[in-house]
Amino acid sequence: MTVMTMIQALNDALDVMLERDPDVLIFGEDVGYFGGVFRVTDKLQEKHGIDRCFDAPIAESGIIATAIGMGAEGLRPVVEIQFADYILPAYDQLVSEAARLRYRSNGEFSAPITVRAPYGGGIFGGQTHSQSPEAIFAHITGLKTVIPSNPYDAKGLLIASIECPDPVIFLEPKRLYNGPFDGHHDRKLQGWAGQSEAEVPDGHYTVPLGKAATVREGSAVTVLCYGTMVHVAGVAIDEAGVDADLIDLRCIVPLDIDTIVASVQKTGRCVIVHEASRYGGFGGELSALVTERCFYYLKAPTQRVAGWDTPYPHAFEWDYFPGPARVVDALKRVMEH
Amino acid sequence: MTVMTMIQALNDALDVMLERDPDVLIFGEDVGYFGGVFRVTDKLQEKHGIDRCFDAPIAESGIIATAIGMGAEGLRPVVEIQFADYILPAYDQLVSEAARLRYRSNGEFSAPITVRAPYGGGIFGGQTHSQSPEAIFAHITGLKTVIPSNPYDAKGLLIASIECPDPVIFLEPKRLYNGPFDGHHDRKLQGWAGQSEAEVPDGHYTVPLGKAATVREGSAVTVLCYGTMVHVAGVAIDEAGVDADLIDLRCIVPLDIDTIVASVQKTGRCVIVHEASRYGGFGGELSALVTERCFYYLKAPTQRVAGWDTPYPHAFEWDYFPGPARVVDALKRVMEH
Amino acid sequence: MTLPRNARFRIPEPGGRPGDTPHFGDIDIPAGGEVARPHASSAEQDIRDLPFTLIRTLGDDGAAHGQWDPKLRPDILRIMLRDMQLNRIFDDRMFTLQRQGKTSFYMKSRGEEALGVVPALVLGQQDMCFPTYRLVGWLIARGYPLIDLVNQIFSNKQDPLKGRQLPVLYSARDYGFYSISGNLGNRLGHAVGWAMAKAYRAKDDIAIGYIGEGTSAEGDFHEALTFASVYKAPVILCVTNNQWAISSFSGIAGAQETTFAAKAIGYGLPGLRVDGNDVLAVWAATEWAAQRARAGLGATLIEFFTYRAAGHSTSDDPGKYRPSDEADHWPLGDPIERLQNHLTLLGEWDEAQHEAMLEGLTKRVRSAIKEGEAIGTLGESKPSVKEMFEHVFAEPDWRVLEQRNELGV
Amino acid sequence: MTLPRNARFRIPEPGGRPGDTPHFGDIDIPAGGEVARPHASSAEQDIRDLPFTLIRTLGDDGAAHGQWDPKLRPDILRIMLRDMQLNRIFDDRMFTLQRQGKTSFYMKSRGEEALGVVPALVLGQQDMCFPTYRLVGWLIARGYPLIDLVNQIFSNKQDPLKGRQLPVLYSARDYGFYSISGNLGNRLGHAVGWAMAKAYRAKDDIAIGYIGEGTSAEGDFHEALTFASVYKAPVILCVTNNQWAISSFSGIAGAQETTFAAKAIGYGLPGLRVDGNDVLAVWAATEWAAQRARAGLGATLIEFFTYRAAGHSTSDDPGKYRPSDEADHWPLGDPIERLQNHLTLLGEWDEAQHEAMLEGLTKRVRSAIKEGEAIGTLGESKPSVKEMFEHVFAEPDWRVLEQRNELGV
Ligand SMILES: Cc1ncc(C[n+]2csc(CCOP(=O)(O)OP(=O)(O)O)c2C)c(N)n1
Ligand SMILES: Cc1ncc(C[n+]2csc(CCOP(=O)(O)OP(=O)(O)O)c2C)c(N)n1
Ligand SMILES: [Mg+2]
Ligand SMILES: [Mg+2]
Repeated sequence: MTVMTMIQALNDALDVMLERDPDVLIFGEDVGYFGGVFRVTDKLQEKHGIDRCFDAPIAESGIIATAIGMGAEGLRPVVEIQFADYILPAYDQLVSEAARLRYRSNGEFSAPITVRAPYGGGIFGGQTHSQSPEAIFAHITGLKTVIPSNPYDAKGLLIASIECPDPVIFLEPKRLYNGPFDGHHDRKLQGWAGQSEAEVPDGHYTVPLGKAATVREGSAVTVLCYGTMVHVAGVAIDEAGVDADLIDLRCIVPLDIDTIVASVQKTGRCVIVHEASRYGGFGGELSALVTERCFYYLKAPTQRVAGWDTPYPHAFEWDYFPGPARVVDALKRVMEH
Repeated sequence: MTVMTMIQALNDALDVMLERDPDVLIFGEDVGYFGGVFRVTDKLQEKHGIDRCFDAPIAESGIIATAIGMGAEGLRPVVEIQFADYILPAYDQLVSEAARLRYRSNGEFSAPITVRAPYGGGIFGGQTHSQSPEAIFAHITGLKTVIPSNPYDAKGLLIASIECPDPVIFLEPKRLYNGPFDGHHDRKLQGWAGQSEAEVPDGHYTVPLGKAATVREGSAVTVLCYGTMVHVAGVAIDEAGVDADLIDLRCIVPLDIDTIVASVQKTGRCVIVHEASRYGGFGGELSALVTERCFYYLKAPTQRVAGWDTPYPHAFEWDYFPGPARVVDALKRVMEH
Repeated sequence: MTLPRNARFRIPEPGGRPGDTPHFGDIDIPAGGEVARPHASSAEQDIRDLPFTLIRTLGDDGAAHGQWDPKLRPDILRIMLRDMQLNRIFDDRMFTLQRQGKTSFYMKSRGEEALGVVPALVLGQQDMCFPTYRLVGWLIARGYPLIDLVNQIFSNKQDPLKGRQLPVLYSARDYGFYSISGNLGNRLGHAVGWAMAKAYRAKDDIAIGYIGEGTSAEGDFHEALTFASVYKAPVILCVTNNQWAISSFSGIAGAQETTFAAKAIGYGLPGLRVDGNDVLAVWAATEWAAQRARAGLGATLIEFFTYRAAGHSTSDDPGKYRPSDEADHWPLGDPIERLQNHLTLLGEWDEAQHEAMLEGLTKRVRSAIKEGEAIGTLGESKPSVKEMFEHVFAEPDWRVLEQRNELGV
Repeated sequence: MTLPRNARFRIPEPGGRPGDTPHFGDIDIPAGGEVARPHASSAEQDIRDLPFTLIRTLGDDGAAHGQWDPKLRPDILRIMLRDMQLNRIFDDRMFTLQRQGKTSFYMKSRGEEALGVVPALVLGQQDMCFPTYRLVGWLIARGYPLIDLVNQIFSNKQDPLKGRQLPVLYSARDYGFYSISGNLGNRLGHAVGWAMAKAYRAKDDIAIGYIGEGTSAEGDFHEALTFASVYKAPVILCVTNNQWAISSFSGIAGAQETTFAAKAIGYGLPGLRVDGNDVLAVWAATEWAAQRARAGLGATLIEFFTYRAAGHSTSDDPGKYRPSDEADHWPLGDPIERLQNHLTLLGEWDEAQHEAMLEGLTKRVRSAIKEGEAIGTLGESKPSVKEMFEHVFAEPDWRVLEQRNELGV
């Protein structure tokens, strides 16, 4: 058991898997000698050899295509896309190839690849270093999408993703890399040290894909969220003074529908929070599922708190970011019913 | 006024705009001399000259990039992507460039481009000639998405799209090209002749972007749909014998929220139908909006009828396609409440 | 200085359109044997002229000439002849069956049969082919059962891909044939990744990937070449330049400006330009590139110069955009006829043998089709609908389970 | 035959890592003036050697040599010197201000100042530049107000892009400078489209687009070159090969296999490889390519061979991946020093003039920054929050209106 930041936990997961499975290899832009712009692959090349962890050309589609070919052969490539915003050039490879290879070949070939990408906002990264594209993956049959919110989960989910025989999009909320973040950007920041979720077991363990975590239990309202928003929602629940079930989905696909339904049927109210723009975001799917499965339990209309329907703007980081104040508003709104 | 198929109506819209505006030009794979694999650009090169309508390399990203550069300069390029399935290689150009150019340059540059693509299933096209990717565009701030369901709308909406100063994704339900299709694939097919929506005015007219059409009025349930599903829903309403408002959204963005809300507040029930896979599809957004805005009017949980959460399978076309039987079931389900 | 618009903005146009006399521009065709064969370990900078010529062995006299002649035994030549002919007969039958509504779609390889058949014989059982949809010749040469092709084309109960794929988009791992999809070009990078995986495992196996000349305009082509070059992947990357991409002639992909083989130079890779209708040249070039790859010298780009003698697919009518007799004017002839002539010249083949072979192959095709028809043509029989829900993931999730349930299968 | 893994699967490595003696491989550097200048109307096949050499004019003696010497008047040389120096002083100040928290991010052009400044002077006011983030020199040379740069970098109330963009991702249509975004490489195709639009309108204007050598691996690079070649677009496409892409040396983009200029050959385009730290060579090459483009002869690919003398950005520490003194060993020197030497040799410049210039420029930068600081550094002032909702579309839709309302702005 070691206290780790999320970066260290992810690095440790990769280290464990490189050690354990000779079929695992890592590549991506700047991940080799340098260890990645966020240092997630730090020292892995030095420790495991240049052919286990190496730099790739700046060609996201080529990175994914190469990984698919390797995966079809039987390797377990783990690739990094430097920012989730830059996964888009590879979208066709992910959708038309990785996601569909098993199905169309009747299981003859498959793409057991893991695609890691730093994700989300809150770091003054402007338009193209802040986006949250999970919705464009959730809709794609054949892809799994994972979003951890703390070091313990990050390591366990990453190992589970690498071991998963299906292609996994692994989105790492970069704002959480070095510490939890509750959206109060003007307050003193804390690191991961001292947080219980930062206590990371040594060696191999997994957090299963498709199991949500109930971060806290309550009876008046269910809050569904993932990534950075787990921390924002946590503080907002306190500030609103509501008795909430706080559910960290951890995986968008596969989704832990049972946990969601059980909670909303218990509380009768639901607030959904994500950083991505609201319209067409994954919150719509969650809201629809809740309506379809819990309609007669609902005391209030399900509310979504999300990024505005504008591109992510540099100077307006905190006006755009769905911070605690907006979550509190939504909680109060549903509680009025 | 001429009776036209949807192909002819689209061809006519392009012809009108080439005639009217020297800044309009058309390119795409096989659209030039040949007139497009679905013949939508038939004779346009011959009539307007090779520099107004020409073939492009098989490079969807390059097609969109070139169009954006032309659009930024001031032209009004209309490009064809041969199948909506093949728009994915251009997704990054559409999202990161076309959709964001106006915003990030504070209006100095913009991308007034129209991207046409045959779309949807029902033609035994298998996995990669049948998909309905509207959800991945709906989520993108800065893109408009239009889906006509008949020749009259097709022409008017295409002209409106070309004249629109924003980038428009124009998805053409290919199953409707030569006639309406209600999903009864085993019955005799009819052409567009004899259909009132196939009476197309000569010359220039527009159907405004963002206005839904109420195809038929009723009081017991609202059906929200677009494209081919407008026809499927029409026959299903008859077969279910329900008194339904049938709303053809026509545009996914901008969405005619007022028409939707007014209808659901009137009927108290809502069924949403689309061809795309259900999970993370645009139906989720519609369901969420209906819940948020009409909760206290709802007598039953909003239902979605959609493609299954599998890739589009060749031999199982009619098992996959959300045909009348499944829509009837959903209508009956909501009416039970 | 005011140039007219057309001096600035050039839209390439082909040599002929319907009604015109076919014309292939100024194709420079060296005689068989004219181009020297550099050693397979040559440095790329020493062979930068190769992309601008055309490697040929079979001369107008029907004999094999020059250094690229692989000097094959006649029995190998006869195998190639047989497999190419089988490919053609099968294609012709299937095309007809599509017209009869027995399948939804078909695509022929006419004129390009050598490109599937020959490399299938040159390369090893452990090598993997990343094909296009015109490469059924590979499967035929590797002995893939015709009945399995037929069943997939009919999407019937015995379809090996369980009804999930279009006809012609085969997958046959055991035959070294990677899964095709409708999305053009995407799989060239998979070939590179596969080859890197083999190299990573320190195995001798290599990969061969194909892409159409039209599709070479896709960005994925460039990325595949870049990865192949940077990591010295043991892979052969082939552009099948059959002059047409549906209705667009090769000039729309840049052929008026240079050759497709010349693209190799931008990656420091050897580029070969090969008469794709000359089986011996195809054999020799494939072997040369395979030697390099297995020797750790990395990738080779080969342009196979050929002609799509049929329509693009059953959905296409080439008479709408090119002279109807264009195929007859193709200056490099037909790969089957040329091989037949060559064998005849060698005294290893005669008309009677050919007739007998045709009859035998026609019978084989007929009987496979008959067998397939008995199982069912499109719509007559199909795999269990529950197959629609299989293999989305390794293990189905609740959505698939619920929906399968909802559909009652 | 069993090759070891490393003989099959090669990961390129740079000449030196931290602690090593800097080493740039075997760069072949012709003397200034050694490379002949073909006529600007030359056919591509006659100049296929150019991508493999290096066009230079300024010799070790500081003098200009050979046919590529554009023979510029001294006052033009002094303008280039001034603008490059202003670029450098501005960069240095901004870098420091980022460290002080006055902005979120900054990127320098050190060592590459010629690539923005010189083409801005060669090309016309109606030509459009599609820049990378290291091209602020263009704006400086075109007289874009420093205060506007500062305001954007501070994202303050007067930010011309209203707080929507990162620092350094400028847009300035009136100065012939296209909007940059964080997504690498995407805009090369826009340059081609823009150029085609000008050709379509039968105008003389052309476009110039830039891409980093690392980014040249993106598929969009290939697609832009393909479109430029096929349609003979009047565009200049430039690869700024500054040896590094963040921590990845140019070999990861293929530089060990060939030159970036050689990629031109695959499209039948002329490819020039130019000493990017030699302002006269940069001038001459740009002019040559512009002449071709305006004459209807289509596109040129230019590789500017240079060196990124600073870190990638304020987020980067190059000491982590390359020898800390690598810049000092760069064999092609510094563009500013080389021009200064040249002017001095011509008797058109001296130390005192240089000192006075530095002082004047420093003052200009200081005063612009002061003015910007008065308006506000990052977070001190910002545009109205309602700007967040503007320009999503030409006309806002209900979502934006409602949300603006919800936020109360
Ligand atoms: C990404 C993508 N874009 C477009 C298409 C539509 N399409 C199918 S085949 C074809 C032409 C391909 O031509 P070429 O690459 O020359 O191959 P050939 O058919 O000649 O063998 C096109 C445009 C597609 N299948 N995939
Ligand atoms: C599509 C995309 N992929 C990755 C990145 C992250 N990134 C930013 S700069 C950079 C390196 C670019 O190197 P190069 O093209 O050589 O340009 P230079 O910085 O040297 O001028 C990378 C990988 C990005 N911004 N966009
Ligand atoms: Mg072709
Ligand atoms: Mg660089």
